[in-house]
Amino acid sequence: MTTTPAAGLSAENVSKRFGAVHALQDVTLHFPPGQVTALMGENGAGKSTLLRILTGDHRPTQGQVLLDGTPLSLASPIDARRAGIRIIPQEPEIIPHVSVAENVYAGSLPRRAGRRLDRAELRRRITADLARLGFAKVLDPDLPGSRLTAAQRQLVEILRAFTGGTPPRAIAFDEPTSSLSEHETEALFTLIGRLRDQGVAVVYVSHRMKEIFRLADRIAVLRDGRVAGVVEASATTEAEVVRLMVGRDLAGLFARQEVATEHVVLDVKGLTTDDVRDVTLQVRAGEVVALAGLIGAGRSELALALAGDTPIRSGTVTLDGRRLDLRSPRDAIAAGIGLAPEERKAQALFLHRTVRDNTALVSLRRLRRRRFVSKSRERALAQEFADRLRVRAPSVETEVHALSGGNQQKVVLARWLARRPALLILDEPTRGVDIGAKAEIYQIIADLAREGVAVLVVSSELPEVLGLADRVLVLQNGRITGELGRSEASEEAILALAMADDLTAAPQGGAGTDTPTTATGAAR
Amino acid sequence: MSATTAPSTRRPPSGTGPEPTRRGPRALLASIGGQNVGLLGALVVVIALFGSLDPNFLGWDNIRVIGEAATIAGLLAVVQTVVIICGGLDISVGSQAGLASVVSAMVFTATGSSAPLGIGAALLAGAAVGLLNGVVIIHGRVNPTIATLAGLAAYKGLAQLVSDGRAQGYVLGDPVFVFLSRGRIAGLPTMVWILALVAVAVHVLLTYTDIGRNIYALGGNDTAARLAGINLNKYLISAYALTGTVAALAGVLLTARTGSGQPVSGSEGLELQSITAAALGGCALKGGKGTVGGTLLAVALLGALQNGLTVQGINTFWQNVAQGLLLVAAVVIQQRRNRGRAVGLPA
Amino acid sequence: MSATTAPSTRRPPSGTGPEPTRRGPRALLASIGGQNVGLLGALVVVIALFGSLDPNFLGWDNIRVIGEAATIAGLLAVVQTVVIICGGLDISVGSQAGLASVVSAMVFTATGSSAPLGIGAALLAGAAVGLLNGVVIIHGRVNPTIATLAGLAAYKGLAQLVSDGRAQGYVLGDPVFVFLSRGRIAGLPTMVWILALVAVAVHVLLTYTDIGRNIYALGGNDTAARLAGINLNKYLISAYALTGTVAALAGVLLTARTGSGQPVSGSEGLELQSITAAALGGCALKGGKGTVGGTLLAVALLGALQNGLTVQGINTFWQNVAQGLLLVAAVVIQQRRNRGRAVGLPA
Amino acid sequence: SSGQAPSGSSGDVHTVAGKMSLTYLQKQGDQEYFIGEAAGAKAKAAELGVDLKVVNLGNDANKTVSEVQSAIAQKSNGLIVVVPDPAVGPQVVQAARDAKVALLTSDDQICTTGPAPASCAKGDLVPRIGFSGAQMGGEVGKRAAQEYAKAGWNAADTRTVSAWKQDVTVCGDRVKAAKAAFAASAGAAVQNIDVATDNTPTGAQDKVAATITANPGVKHWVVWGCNDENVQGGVTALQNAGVGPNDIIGVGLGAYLACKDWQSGKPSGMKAALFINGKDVGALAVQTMYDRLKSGKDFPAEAFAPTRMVDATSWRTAGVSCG
Ligand SMILES: Nc1ncnc2c1ncn2[C@@H]1O[C@H](COP(=O)(O)OP(=O)(O)OP(=O)(O)O)[C@@H](O)[C@H]1O
Ligand SMILES: Nc1ncnc2c1ncn2[C@@H]1O[C@H](COP(=O)(O)OP(=O)(O)OP(=O)(O)O)[C@@H](O)[C@H]1O
Ligand SMILES: [Mg+2]
Ligand SMILES: [Mg+2]
Repeated sequence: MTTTPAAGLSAENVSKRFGAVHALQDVTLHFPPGQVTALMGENGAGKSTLLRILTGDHRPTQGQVLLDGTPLSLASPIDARRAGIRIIPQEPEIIPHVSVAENVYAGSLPRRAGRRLDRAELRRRITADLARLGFAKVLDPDLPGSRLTAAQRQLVEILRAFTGGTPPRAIAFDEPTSSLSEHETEALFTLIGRLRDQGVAVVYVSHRMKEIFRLADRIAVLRDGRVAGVVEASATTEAEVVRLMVGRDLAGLFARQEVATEHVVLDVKGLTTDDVRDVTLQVRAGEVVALAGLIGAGRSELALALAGDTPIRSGTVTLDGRRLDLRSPRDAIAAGIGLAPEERKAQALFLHRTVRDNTALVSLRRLRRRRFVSKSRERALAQEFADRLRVRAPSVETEVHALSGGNQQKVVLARWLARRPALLILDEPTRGVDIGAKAEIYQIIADLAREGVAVLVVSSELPEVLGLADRVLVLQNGRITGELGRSEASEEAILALAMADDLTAAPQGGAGTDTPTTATGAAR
Repeated sequence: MSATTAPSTRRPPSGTGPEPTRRGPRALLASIGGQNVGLLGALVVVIALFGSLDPNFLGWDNIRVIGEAATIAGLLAVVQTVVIICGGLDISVGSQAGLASVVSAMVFTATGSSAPLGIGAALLAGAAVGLLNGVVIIHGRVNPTIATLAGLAAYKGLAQLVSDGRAQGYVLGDPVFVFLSRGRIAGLPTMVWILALVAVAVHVLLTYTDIGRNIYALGGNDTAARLAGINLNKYLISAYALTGTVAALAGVLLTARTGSGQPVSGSEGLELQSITAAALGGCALKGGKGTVGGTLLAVALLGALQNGLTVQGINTFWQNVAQGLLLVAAVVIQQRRNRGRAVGLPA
Repeated sequence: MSATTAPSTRRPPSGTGPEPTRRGPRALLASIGGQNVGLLGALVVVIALFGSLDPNFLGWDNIRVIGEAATIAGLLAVVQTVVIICGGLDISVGSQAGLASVVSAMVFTATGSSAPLGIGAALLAGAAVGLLNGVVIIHGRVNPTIATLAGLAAYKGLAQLVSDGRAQGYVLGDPVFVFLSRGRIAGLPTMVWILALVAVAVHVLLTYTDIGRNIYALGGNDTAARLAGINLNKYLISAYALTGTVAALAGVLLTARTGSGQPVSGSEGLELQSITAAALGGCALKGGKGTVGGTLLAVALLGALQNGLTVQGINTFWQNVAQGLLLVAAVVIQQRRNRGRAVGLPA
Repeated sequence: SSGQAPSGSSGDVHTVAGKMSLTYLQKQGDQEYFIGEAAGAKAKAAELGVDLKVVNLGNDANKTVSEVQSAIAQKSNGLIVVVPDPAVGPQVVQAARDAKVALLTSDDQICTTGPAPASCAKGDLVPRIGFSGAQMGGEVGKRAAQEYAKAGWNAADTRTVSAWKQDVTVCGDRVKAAKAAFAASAGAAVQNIDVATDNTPTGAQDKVAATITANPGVKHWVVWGCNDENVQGGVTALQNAGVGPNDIIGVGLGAYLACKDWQSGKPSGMKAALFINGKDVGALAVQTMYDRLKSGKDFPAEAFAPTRMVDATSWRTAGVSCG
């Protein structure tokens, strides 16, 4: 296969070790130009590591990277960039105190003679690019990076990939849609299609099967750091890909029975914060309620408000019949509310602490005697959840920064699943989690519900919403625009409610700088 | 709430968005004070207070004195700002200045009183030492704090070794040095002009060039910058080299002011002063944030305060207490204005 | 295909086997040195070098001397470690120690030579000052660097004010103070025991209690800690109060060593020494990382180095250079071992 | 104006008719001796009805220039300075001369024309009140030699320790003088050990302790240094190392810490100390400046306040105040 120098990007006999961990072993893969090659595999299979090697961010322990048949000396990302290779990393990297515009063009800011920054040109470019890519409505170019939501951060990364001067030769997307909703995902696919037509070699990593089959020409599967197989997308099925990934068939689709009781655990009335207006909702014991909506609809804000971290301007929150005065997350946790937040790195993880530490943090009260924490009980707890969620790490004593993205996400979930609060709020719980583990997570959520826990799930992945929820509340613009029971809920129905405003009401604040109509175009 | 820009998107009304460019008269205010209202307020209070207690305080003569006294620390604070924005720190600036001071005087003497050679040698030495800092930090992978702490000791030792620990030479027979130390241009001391020039240059670099924006980027998030193809190493090493060079300039001015090359006296403690000014001026020690304007405001505030306290004949002990209190007060006011988070770490 | 383990279970082959902490000799090594191999190596080199140059260096007497000399800075380094893990910094520790030194001697004298009252008053004063630091930082939302820089000046001024800038009292007529300064238990100086006790207590706190977990958590990621329900404010304020108390203990030892309450002399510069030791010992100045063991190792290294250079009669100038070089060398070795990132910011 | 005009006289200075304002600029203003000096100066100023400001210069030569300029901008009529480093002298002289302000120095000398007072023509020295470093060091060395002779020690198993902060020029001068005086009057060649300290008691203690390690065979020790802190730290280190008070001759400089040992009534290695009364110097300096500005009386080239060598028996009567 590798004898003829092929056009496109290839990895040849690449191995990568991190201490004792073999992240990649003898991987040989070819990414031809003008094609989208999907890279799949379980969490920790080595996908991100391979992409990092292709883009010069990691140095392989062995092997080499070739572009159009010539070996590249990828001493640094700068060399890779010069060679025309780009990456959208799994974790969006945002520069905090700098505007969205500068974030997007960092490293290639427009300039006039003498390295003078051309602010007018910068403004023109960002406005044009936002309009062209259809993100004008969801991204304010003047916002500083520190104030972006997870989805907005991901959009910035995507913009970076599509806005360089010359089109790249090869481009790698590492789970670009993990916190995007349908609408933006659709826009992204159009863009990727355009790249493919321009002859760019596209590498696409995702755990969303539907996307893969929509987008990919070929599917390469990694398992335990080795190539498990490369197949043509048109000639394979989901089941086969899953088999390649996990080495076995997965049990049938997850199906949940309703176990909701009459007991109302969470009762929210007229809750208003800076971004959420007049929200009234109830979650009963044993019930799983999903919050759906587009980017910026206010779901995460609502979740944070219930967790005590966003000031509540008016309205009441009642838990198990007790009215709560939520002034900090401590109050919420003490009352029995747990939130697994949306952004694992920024809001949840202690990267330089172990899996054990990270898992046990909110359960320490249970694990300590006097104030001394029993390490063995702590370890047992962490081990239990690491096993159940299939966390792939050398041991629970591994520091979290050495875990793959999906495995980090599992650690965040483990922390809150282990605590078993009365009300469990999960914001995008399966971001970046592989199919096998997803099923396991759904199962745990179902188990918790059966034990009487009330669960509130925020998710942008509609299949997840549909599969998991007893009831779906749709938010738009900070308000609840509709409620769908299990039987009424469908992707179309949810989307219709999520974009109700765009279809009916006239847009507010016409003085806005940039509101081209592309955004509504997706409402087919 | 305020009618700045009609928020077509759903930005929260409590939006404190201080950051990117605004236009009109507010832009001017923003560029001078903006988030530095606390500092500006403190400066006004200090000036009003000491001015009313002693009219000489506001006299042209005294303002000149304040300016001259603040120049050396001010120069270092300006470059410290750059290094801090980069996410680094340079604790060795004082020692670098001391080394440069000695070198300038010794080369001056050795070359038969050639001021250009003395000054040139000092600047070269400063650049070299700064470069060394950068190389140790980047290629030795030593944390900037430790590396420059080591530099603090090592360069001081070096300055003492070459000078045998004593003041060197005497430069005030030379018109160049006399001009540096006592000259005036348009009524302002030469020293103050030098500070102004360096500050403006660095400000322009940071604000109006892509180099400057890259510096903010790499200080704010080094991974993002690396992936964006910014050559971090080059920038960081250059930042330290720049710092070394400007520290050397400060050393030359030290020589000019004191009349001879001082290995330690006059440069010890400058690191703390420069970091104080930068931090007070709004630099985040984590990097990615800070402005030359803010730093200069802090330099002015500290300078005016120190001078005022001395003018009032307040003894050192009270001066220390007063300085501590004012430092805290200025920041508290600032924080109240910017409405920092109520719960949790204030940083 | 290597034949590791046939993955019959769903657990991946490199999966999370229950493999807990290592046992046996490796565990010991890991707990002492572990990632501090660079330091350990440097310590061995220093000891071997100076020991071979002068066998007395390794004598029991000299080891005692090193221990005593390192105690005061060591105490401060231990608490500095806690503050740095919290993501803070305390630049005022030296001034706090000076203040406590003066208070201990003055209260001792005023109460007709009551050592318990003198010491108690000093510790109380230290706790109060530490608390004040914490409150200013948390409730005033002042950046820790600035707040404690302000404290550096203010508490020094306070110490000078209450003492009128002079050494106060004479305590070495009192057996308690004599015991603190010259006493021995089991052959080791009292001072060294005190350091050991404090270090062990803090180590236990950090490693074995939930308080310690929470401290590492809030320093590592304050947002995440807040969302995990940790009361950041309480922890941070407590950390500063602890620091104040231990700094006061250091001040009491200072009084015992010098025989009188010293407002400034002997405590100035301790902040830099303690930060140096903590940083060299592996504390990340961003917070969330560091160990008491690493810090103590660094204290020992710096103490041995300083003593060795003096034993060899090397003058200050060379001492400075040597210290700088060693500091860098230790960290470079460490980084090479830990294989830091090659490109970009090394932090 | 390049300021090369010789003469330390302040010929241009006019007398002051109204309220007189003076500035006393001191190096190391938070050190005990200088605090006393400031107190003496203030008391005298109050007595004379003069407005006096005291400024602490630390060890900062640069700050010296700033503060001199500031004082001039504040319309001070006369400046009394103790410079942290004599090299800054010409700058100070120049500034005062340009502003036609009277200039007097105390404690340390400065030269009008160059950085080194030692190589300065007599006429170019600025008038001074105080003690000379060399003179103080000389007295310390002489007393140490007397004590040494009295103790009857053998030169072979005796060492002298000179402890000082090596980058402080005036410290170097004192220690050099002490060595010379000791050598001249001890009648035996005793080997000397230089110990670099930071001029604090704990710093000196740690460094001298290490020095003892390096010299295990030595039985008798003679200690002097830049100030009382150094000597007291050194003596404490020796006593902690088990050297008996009778095997130590510590000769302090300042007496403010030595007196604490003597006050306790226990035998001490601190055998004597040169009592230099800062109060007297401060008061004399202000008086001299006052006379110059009020009545045009010329400065004397040099005026000395009395110093006294004190010991455990004589310190109280000499007026040493022990806090
Ligand atoms: N910096 C590192 N240090 C140590 N081990 C690492 C490091 N980065 C990755 N690994 C390990 O390498 C293996 C592959 O990780 P990688 O991030 O490539 O997985 P992935 O396929 O991208 O998974 P995911 O779907 O969860 O993102 C994992 O076992 C991970 O723990
Ligand atoms: N830290 C912040 N600073 C400024 N604005 C914010 C911040 N966080 C959220 N917002 C704004 O609040 C609104 C609600 O955001 P929220 O994150 O709750 O939406 P969401 O429905 O969870 O969508 P997403 O998919 O983006 O997470 C958005 O308009 C967003 O721009
Ligand atoms: Mg990945
Ligand atoms: Mg969200």
